[in-house]
Amino acid sequence: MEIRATEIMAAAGARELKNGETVVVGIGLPQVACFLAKATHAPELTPLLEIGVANMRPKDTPVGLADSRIFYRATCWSGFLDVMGMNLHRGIVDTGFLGALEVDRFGNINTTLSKHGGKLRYFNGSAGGNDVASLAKRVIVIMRHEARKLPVAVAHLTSPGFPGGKPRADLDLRGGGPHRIITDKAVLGFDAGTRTAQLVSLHPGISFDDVAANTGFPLQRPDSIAVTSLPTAEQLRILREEIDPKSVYLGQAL
Amino acid sequence: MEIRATEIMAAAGARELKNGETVVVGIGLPQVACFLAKATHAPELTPLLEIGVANMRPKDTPVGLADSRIFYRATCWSGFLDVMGMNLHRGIVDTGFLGALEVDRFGNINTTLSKHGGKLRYFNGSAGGNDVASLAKRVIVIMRHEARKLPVAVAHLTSPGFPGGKPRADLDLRGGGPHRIITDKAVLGFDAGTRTAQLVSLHPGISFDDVAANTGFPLQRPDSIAVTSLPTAEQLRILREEIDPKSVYLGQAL
Amino acid sequence: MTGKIRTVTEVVKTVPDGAHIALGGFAIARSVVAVVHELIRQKKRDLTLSQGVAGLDTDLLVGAGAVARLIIGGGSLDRFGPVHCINRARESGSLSFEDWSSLSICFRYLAGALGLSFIPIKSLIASEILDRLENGAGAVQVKAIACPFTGERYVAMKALVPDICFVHVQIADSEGNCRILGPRWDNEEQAKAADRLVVVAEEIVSTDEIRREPERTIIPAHRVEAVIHQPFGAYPASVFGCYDYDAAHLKLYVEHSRDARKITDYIDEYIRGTADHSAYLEKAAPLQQRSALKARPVLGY
Amino acid sequence: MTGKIRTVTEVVKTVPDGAHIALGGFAIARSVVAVVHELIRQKKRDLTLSQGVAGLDTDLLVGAGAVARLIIGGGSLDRFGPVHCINRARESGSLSFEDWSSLSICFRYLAGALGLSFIPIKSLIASEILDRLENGAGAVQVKAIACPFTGERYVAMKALVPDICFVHVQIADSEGNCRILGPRWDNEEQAKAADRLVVVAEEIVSTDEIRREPERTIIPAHRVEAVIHQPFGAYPASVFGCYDYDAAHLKLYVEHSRDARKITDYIDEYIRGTADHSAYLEKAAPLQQRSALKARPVLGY
Repeated sequence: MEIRATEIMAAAGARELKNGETVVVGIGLPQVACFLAKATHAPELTPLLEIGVANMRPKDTPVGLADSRIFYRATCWSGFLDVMGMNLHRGIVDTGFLGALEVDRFGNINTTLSKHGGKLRYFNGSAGGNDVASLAKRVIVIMRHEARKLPVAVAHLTSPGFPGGKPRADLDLRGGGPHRIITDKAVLGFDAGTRTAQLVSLHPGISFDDVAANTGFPLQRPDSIAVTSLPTAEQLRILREEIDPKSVYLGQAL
Repeated sequence: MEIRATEIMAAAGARELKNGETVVVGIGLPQVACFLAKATHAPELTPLLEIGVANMRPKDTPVGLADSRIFYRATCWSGFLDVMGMNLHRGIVDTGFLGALEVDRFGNINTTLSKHGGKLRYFNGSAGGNDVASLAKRVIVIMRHEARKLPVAVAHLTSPGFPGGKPRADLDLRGGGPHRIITDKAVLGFDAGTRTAQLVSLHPGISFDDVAANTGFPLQRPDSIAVTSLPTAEQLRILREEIDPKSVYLGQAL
Repeated sequence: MTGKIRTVTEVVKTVPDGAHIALGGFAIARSVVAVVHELIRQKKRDLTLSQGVAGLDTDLLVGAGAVARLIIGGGSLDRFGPVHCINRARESGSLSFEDWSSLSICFRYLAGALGLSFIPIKSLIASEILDRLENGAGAVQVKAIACPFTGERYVAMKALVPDICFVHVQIADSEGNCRILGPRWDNEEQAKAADRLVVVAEEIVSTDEIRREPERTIIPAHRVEAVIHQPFGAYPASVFGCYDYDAAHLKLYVEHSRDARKITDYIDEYIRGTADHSAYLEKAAPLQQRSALKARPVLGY
Repeated sequence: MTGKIRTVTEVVKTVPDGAHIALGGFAIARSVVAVVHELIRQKKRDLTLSQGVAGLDTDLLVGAGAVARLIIGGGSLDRFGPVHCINRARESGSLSFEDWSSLSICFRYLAGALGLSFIPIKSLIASEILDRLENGAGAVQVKAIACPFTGERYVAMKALVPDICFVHVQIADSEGNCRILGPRWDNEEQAKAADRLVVVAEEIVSTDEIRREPERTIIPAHRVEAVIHQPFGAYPASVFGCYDYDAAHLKLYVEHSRDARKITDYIDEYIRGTADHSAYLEKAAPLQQRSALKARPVLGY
């Protein structure tokens, strides 16, 4: 079976996680990436769910954060106040994974509304997104690579990256802000000086022009272009046989 | 067996509690008074302990608040944050019972130090005392009647009654403040206008002069003097057979 | 002994139009469906609703036109779809809307539960959520402040004190001592913040049973005004340890909620068209179907 | 697998002189005696101690002269007596003392646990406790503020963030997932406020056992640096569900603590004179005596 973009994304996400870290995850690829890391180089990773869950063992492919299947056999069931108050707001969450409708060049995230074709449409809003983006030491966004999803400026700044390109400290934000945007075509990072999104690596077989053409903000062509490492055979086996045997998360169109 | 002062005090304390109320109690006579009320006219009374206990059924005469015997068979075990934060500070505790080294004419309580004979001696301090005195709708003090324990002004204002005789609202205090001082000789209350301690009733066989002589602040002789009701035969039976069969709390010298 | 046990009909009669109601559900879990249906049957109006993450319960109330003001951190029906009725109401501007985050709603409930009139937070800062609050319905709920000790800047938020909170729990006694199985999101804080608290319980146990494991009592009886005993009271949402969500009925709901007319058809058929929750259950999920949803004891779903 | 299991000796070696230590005991319940004894054996100095209601553990450390600063809400050994060593130290002015109340200490820990640098409270107002804080060691910890929304006046308190917290629990796994049986006073807030957290557990269970009842996990493993497995680790204090306090030894302690010289005799004999907690237990309460203190399963004491 050919390696799928979702599998490359999951492996890229896993690679960002160090052993012993505390990670706030959501349903889908973030959770898959986290459990891939936990099954390989980071066995002491602690995944947290905002609803009040630590170190769960999801079962039978849950449909969402409130699905009993996702918090199966956790080591702790508490609530928002513990996970988001006494962990995230306390400043001990290393990495937070987020999805997005839109992410702009400064890593600002929109999960609230779209204005495509002049028509205003509302979506889920923040939930824990603004809290994670504001407070986690490092934020990783996993999303589909599409020009309209990566605009120069988000239609609504739900969760702050580097608003106005300013340093987070100048804005009184505690967390470290956006670290990676992992898409089905590439991995993006942020320039320490300009705080704008930069290419980190292209997935195998994807050209820079393809990525640039599908990115709504200007993307600088690096002198030398790195290629995203493919998942190892062992990682693929774990992904396909252990973490997502029914291919629910890895099989979906993003 | 003759009726003991402690039994009159317990009955007087119970009389102050209405059915359905929430009451913060401590070890000893407050707890005895509360359970006497619960066993008679106030079955839906909810006793709380600051350590995180609701509606306990004490057993085998506990020695203190941290004794496993006092929180036996409670309906809820939580902590300070629930009982003192989400009940007392929330403003839903009707009555708080307190003991005292000293209580002055404005109902201010000292549980911190004594200066008798010029020698400074420290005691237990506030624990939950200042919180109860500040926040409960109504405070009842149970103590021995002695001139030096009822001074014009406390040696240390640990827990506020009506400091300086001022209305509580003027001091930004939320709770209603002191309501009764129940001693082995009498029941005292507080004048709505002057906020000073007044005689409410003398225990049977106790003279006003006796009480006045054993009160460190001036006590006004009422035109007509009420007598504290004695416990009923049924109340005595419950006190002696059910609540304190070993006479640990009722038998002690206060 | 019946204690505080009341029917949902009795309890909902005591909810005035215009009340601020806090709902205990999260997306499609422990949604207070039985209460929401009865609020709709009794034609309650102009409600203010607050919730951490809105789901089926809130979407239904908004779809029925019972809500004047929403105070939420977000909303979703998980993979079954977005909260169409809520989103449509926002697009048409037919209700006053306050957009927060999960933690800011939780902190506001916490302040209410602790009797603090305000609480600081480091979320919302430098976001359009805050801009919209400051320039809209939330203007009197947020204020920039500095720590009196460190000078660090915070957003001060006004405490959230609902008039009445409805929480769906797995286990309660007739006095209102409640156990919540699984994660509790912001249920404890919202329940203890509210001036009135009503719980809906799947199972009623004796107070002696409660006294066997007092650590598990999340909400003590003296905080509870009434206990509604309603098995499958959250259907088609899930209740961990009791039953799974009904994927088929949720799909049906989402199909209807996409469209203003069709949601009315749904409400007419399943809610206004049924006398009470039992009649609704018989119509939407007859016994055999409910049995199939029952949780397996070890899995809990 | 041993996971985070460490000996009390190893752990105490990592505590620097002058550290701010939060202790989890309350009067004579779940006192962290094993840790305090080792702190004394290793001659730690200039410690800052914080605790809601000080008891046996703190009184011992003060009696041993290891404490430079005390931050407590109160202190007691229940009916066995007052905390003589602490009171004597106050009378002689031999340590810096901050007198608070149970709730104000709990709120300060809560602020620390939530990552808030301050928290408001309506206790302490119009009391000499506040006067002394404002005019003494606590001056930089309290400040009068007004609610930005209602104008109501509060005492703002600085968050309390201990360098290291020691909590005695009944049950933990080797990773640090902890259950606390019985009332928890301010243990959860102080544990999650501290920069480092070490738990002393009476019994170690498997993580699979923890996963069977995750609602009972009060402290999750990722917050815990080390787990000390020490049965009778709180002796002569009580641990609900495990053993009762030893009234005879507590009377003996109080007799010695009344007098500065005699407390040194006690410490020399029972602490400095014993190599470790096992030797101390053998000396103070041989097996037969410990067996007699074991809790009956239903009563819990």
